[in-house]
Amino acid sequence: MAKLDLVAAINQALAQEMEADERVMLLGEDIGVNGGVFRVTDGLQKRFGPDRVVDSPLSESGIIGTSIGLAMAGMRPVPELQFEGFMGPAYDQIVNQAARCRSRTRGAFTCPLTIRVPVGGGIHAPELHSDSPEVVYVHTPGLKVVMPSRPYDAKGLLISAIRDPDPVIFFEPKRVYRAIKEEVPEESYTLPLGKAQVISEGSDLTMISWGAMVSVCLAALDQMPEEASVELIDLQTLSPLDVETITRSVCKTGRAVVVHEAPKTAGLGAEISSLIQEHCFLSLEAPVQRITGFDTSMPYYKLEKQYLPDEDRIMAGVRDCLAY
Amino acid sequence: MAKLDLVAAINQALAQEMEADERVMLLGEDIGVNGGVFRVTDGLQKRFGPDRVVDSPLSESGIIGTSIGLAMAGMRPVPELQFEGFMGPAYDQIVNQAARCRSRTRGAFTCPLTIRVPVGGGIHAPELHSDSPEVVYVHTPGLKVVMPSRPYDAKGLLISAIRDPDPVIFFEPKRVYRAIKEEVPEESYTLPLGKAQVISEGSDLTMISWGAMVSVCLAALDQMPEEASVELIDLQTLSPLDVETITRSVCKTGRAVVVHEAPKTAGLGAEISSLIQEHCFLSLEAPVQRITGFDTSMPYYKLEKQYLPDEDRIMAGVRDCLAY
Amino acid sequence: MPKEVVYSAQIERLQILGPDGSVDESLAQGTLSDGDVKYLYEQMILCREFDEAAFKLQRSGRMGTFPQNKGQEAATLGAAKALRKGIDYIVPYYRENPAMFLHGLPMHYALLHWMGDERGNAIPANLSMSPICVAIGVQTLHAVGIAWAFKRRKEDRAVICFFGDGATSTGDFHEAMNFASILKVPVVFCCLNNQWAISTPCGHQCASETFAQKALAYGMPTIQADGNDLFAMYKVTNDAMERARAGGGPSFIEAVTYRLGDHTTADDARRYRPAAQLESALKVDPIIRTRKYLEAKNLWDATQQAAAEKKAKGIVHDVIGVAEKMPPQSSDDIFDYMYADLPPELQKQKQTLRTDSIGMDPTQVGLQPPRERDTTRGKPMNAE
Amino acid sequence: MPKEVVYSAQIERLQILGPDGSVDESLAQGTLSDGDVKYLYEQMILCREFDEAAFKLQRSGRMGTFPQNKGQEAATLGAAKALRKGIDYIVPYYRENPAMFLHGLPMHYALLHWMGDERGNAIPANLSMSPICVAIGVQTLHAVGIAWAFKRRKEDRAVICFFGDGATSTGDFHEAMNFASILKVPVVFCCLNNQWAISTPCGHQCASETFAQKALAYGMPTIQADGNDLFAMYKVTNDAMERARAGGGPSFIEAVTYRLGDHTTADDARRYRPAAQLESALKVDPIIRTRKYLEAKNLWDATQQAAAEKKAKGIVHDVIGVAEKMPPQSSDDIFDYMYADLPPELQKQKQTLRTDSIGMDPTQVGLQPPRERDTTRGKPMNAE
Ligand SMILES: Cc1ncc(C[n+]2csc(CCOP(=O)(O)OP(=O)(O)O)c2C)c(N)n1
Ligand SMILES: Cc1ncc(C[n+]2csc(CCOP(=O)(O)OP(=O)(O)O)c2C)c(N)n1
Ligand SMILES: [Mg+2]
Ligand SMILES: [Mg+2]
Repeated sequence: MAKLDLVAAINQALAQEMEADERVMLLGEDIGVNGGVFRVTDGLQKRFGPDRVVDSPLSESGIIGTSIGLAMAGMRPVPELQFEGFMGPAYDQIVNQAARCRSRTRGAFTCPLTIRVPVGGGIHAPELHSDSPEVVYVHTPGLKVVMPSRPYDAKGLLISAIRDPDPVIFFEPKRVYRAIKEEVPEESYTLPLGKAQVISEGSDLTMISWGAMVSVCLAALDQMPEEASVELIDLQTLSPLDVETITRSVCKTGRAVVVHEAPKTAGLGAEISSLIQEHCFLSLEAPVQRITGFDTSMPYYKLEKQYLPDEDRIMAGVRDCLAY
Repeated sequence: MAKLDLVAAINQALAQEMEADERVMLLGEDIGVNGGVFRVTDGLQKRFGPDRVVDSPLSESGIIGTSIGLAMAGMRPVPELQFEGFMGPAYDQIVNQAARCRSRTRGAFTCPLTIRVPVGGGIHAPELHSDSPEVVYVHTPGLKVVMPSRPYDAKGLLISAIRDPDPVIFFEPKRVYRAIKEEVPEESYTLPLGKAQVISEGSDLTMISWGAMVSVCLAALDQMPEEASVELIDLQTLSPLDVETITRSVCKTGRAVVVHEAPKTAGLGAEISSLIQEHCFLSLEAPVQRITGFDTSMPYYKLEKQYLPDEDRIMAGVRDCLAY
Repeated sequence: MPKEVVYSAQIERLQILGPDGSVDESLAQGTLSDGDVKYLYEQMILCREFDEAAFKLQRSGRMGTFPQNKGQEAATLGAAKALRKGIDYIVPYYRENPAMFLHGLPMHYALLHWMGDERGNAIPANLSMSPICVAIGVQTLHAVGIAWAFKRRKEDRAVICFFGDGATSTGDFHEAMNFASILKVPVVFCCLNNQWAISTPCGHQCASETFAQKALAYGMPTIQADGNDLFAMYKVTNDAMERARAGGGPSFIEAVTYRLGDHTTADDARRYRPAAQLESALKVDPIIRTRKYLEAKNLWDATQQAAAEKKAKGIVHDVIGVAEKMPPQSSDDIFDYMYADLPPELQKQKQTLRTDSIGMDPTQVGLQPPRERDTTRGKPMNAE
Repeated sequence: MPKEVVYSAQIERLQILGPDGSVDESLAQGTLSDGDVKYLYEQMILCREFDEAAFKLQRSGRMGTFPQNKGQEAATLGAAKALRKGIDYIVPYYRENPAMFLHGLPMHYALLHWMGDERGNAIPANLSMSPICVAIGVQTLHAVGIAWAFKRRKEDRAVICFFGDGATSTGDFHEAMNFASILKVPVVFCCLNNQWAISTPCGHQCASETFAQKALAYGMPTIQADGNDLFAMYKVTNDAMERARAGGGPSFIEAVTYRLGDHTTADDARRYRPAAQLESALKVDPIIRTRKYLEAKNLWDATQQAAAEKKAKGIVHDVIGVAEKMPPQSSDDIFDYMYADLPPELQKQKQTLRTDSIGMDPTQVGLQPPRERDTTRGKPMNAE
């Protein structure tokens, strides 16, 4: 089995789905000749032609709006938005159009599209290239939201997303793009949407995270004293949330911390904390801790390290939670 | 003192601020000659002229984007977006530009603008005219978010918002526009942003709500058995949240329900529930209940009554919470 | 060459049927047959009747806000006539019912939509149209996407997208025009310039002399037509559709017409519209013009008129009956169309019609005494 | 009149200084003086040196992504020269450093911005410009708003807004053009058509023959200029600014130029750009052209060139020193500019640099034993 990084795993998933299904097509800024600014679509235009891997004009609303039309008319568009900071211009088409298509037409029209978006901080990028807006889309009924933390998952989840009959936002953590390499089967496979993964078992505390923060959590766990037995959950799908996996774990451990990059207030950590409270109230030994970005704009990159949760902040939060 | 409805109270606030400060100007679709689709700006163009009360073209991003420019250049624009469902096209300018203006320029530029937006369901309006997207803006650092529940508060809060040196989203619950009349002082006054109001004291349970749902909560309270002593908090400002008022109350009562129209998942109720848990963990007798819209698109109006939290759903949630 | 002309353009306006009902025979050649005009005229009467009935439904509290097409019948129907039923595709906004009806949409669907019932958007699968769209401008992009799908699949189909003068101010309109022209997809942009966007006169919506010239920004063929002229509308649309089908890419049409009613039933145009303007517009009502034409050609008389009006009334009456007799949607419908497969949390919400978690989970509902805190669990790492 | 022309337009292209350095004297009349050209040429050398140094900074890991202006110096500086310092206002995108420098921005601000330091955006109050803008198109609306404020306050000032060819595809560009033309505000839209938007050639960005014609959609005066020609750029901008100041409203300029570098330092143009295209573009490098002009007029020689290059190197070296020697921002700065008054929650986050609530509230931090449940509180209403 080949060892692939996230970029290569996603590239492979895209290629295999295009191979398998004529209806699948890609569009976005600079994804064709240039293979995308992160090279995720490298080689695909050459292989599938400029009609199926389309360099679009600089119009995010246009990319998503035309994708909706394509999807309504039976295609399976996989648009890319170049950075999460440029989802803004497409927000209306995503939230007010794509997400509502099925329900407002009572199923007469559906909107099977998969919006790929590089997300998150940590790569010393310019402004609006390092945000974590996932909760906005989790709050939007009608969408599914996926964010893998590693290559193997990414491939299987992306293939599932493309085949899903409803609109999916597929966030790709930039910081992981080249950071993790692992064995990824050559053949096509799917992983179910809506399922979280317990990536390390434990009995004292449940740590919940997703995307690039999963690796940071793992690094923090490595530093944890032996006595502390932490269960780490990688959500993988942010909407719908896998409430069962989360709450089963926390009802067992009695303590939980959520780690994410986005600002704390009304971040996805709030939903998870609330769900845990609602479902595990009598088992909770301490308040659910949220270890998150601050309630500030994402700073320019000189200060992004201070902004992003790191091992120390995670350790401190876990320690206090365990000691509560 | 005159009895004013919400529309009249807001109209008065706008007129007084325009009178008091040359820099204040209004812009939006149909706000001038027509006085706005809800008549909130009625008579203002006649009084202050078409250069200060400006009928804009049909461009929400344009309305907010030019307002940002006006604000950067020292004006105090008060743009109106016709319905919350049409904030979508302006999302990028609001979230990625207005909200970051001060921080990305280290204070060299500020963005004092007040975006007025009719919000929420319950008035039998067409699609995209009945949503409750407030949490999206609460999650956005750099913005303030206000939603009054009644005329007196609306006037004082709007005047504060217009004078605030930072961007404020001022949500006006449509369902309240003509529903509540109360005495509103003729003279100009302000109410502080960031302060919640305890509108009825109680000892057994804290109910937290805002906007049009406050009246529904009050109606539910009227039906509550005498023995149940419920404290009702009207948030008024949604960002920044008045954590102290909320948590002081819940640490006293030990139980809390949050009521809002927006979908449950990652709604503002999640943040409030999490905050309560974090600050009142040892006093909590029951999980914080969220009584909210469903995790569905806002249905067309034939089913909106089923969607919106009503007295029965509130009563049931409160009863279960008290009995826990 | 220090100074040279790098671009020049001209835009034409077409009128075939004059306000007095007289027709330019040479231009009319090969457009609408007598039968076509009669048929479309009957449709106009039907749609006008529908509008009046809808107005009354709203006023009597039996329907929500409704936007009448009144005054735009020739523009809508003339354009729609140029489409092949079930093949070419209509992407409407909210005011173009007549086009949807002409292409097979059961009329009660439009009522359902404005009665706050999503079933009005459940376009039958055999029809070639998308549902009413309330958000201004967004559908122009969908139209481009649909046309793109046709092009990709090499289907012999073209799309027409309707929108108002106000819609041209939106960013989405611009992006749609740009995408369409780059991709050369088979779509026709039909701008119904009815002079007003709610209270905003078209002269305040933009500073350009015409709406037709907006297409020049995209190098797109464009024309202005008298929108109250069935013949002109048919002809310019037919030309544009044929160009689209032949691989010639998108076109733009500005149909200059007039909104005879209020913006919607929630609006009162007397607040902003000069009475004189409405009065002169009433004189060029497309229905009157078309009738003049038919009468001048001896294709129509008072008896036929009475019969057509009676027939229209009957149809509309029945349609209202159908809409009002629909069994009400159940609250299940709020949930059942959110996803192909309803996620577990939504299933719970659907079953309980509650969101408060105690109420949702029967094992929790205050029936069980609070459990004792479990103190046997693994000790925190920094406990003494 | 069944068929009539309702609109026609022509767009001119202006070139004053040819690629060989020869000038059309009659057109050059009243534009740039010899002194102006010399001064601007020195600025060009300085900016080119700045670009090269920035490139090296990035390559050696001392700076993040950087977009060079390289190749666009004549367009930027020619346009900027038409502004009155401290009066007229510059709204740049991210590639127009030379205009900002010309109007007083200390050069290290631009470095700070790309070094990931917001202080690069803290434009000194006496300058008349907004900071670098990374999101494409958004600033065109801000420019209109700023111009609107000038108009409302009857200030004798006009705004120039810079953006690329790619930006014309955004909805915001469209809305800005529309607002500006309706409001007749004093703003000049200066489109730097450098042929590429990252890897997208301008011919794929839109289907129109020119970018200049985009302005026709708004009834806005428009012209195309040779963007590598200082004189033409100065002239068209000056005309447009004067029109703006005189109350004549907005104008559009398409400056046809060429991006000689990669899109940014994160890009590798060899992946998509034909080598031959770059080669021929290098031949019309505006710096070479301007130097030819100066030399032909005996205003410039090799000695001056060497001196100017040396001076530029010195300045840029010092500027880098200033940027790199800035004391680092503290993490307080993440918080201190979010609001005029920091809300209580943010104060806590700032003080503790934590978001987990136990850690933030010293009274909670695992120091207190869990309180007993308080059972004395008011009984629930439906308890037995
Ligand atoms: C994005 C958006 N903004 C605002 C509105 C509110 N609105 C509904 S109709 C309308 C005017 C539309 O005018 P036009 O496009 O000319 O169409 P007409 O109604 O005249 O047929 C407005 C502003 C909307 N529906 N969508
Ligand atoms: C809204 C938005 N979408 C995408 C990007 C990513 N991006 C940065 S520069 C660029 C190309 C811009 O091209 P152009 O406007 O021609 O300016 P140039 O870089 O050529 O000067 C793109 C797509 C962005 N910054 N903003
Ligand atoms: Mg109109
Ligand atoms: Mg460019």
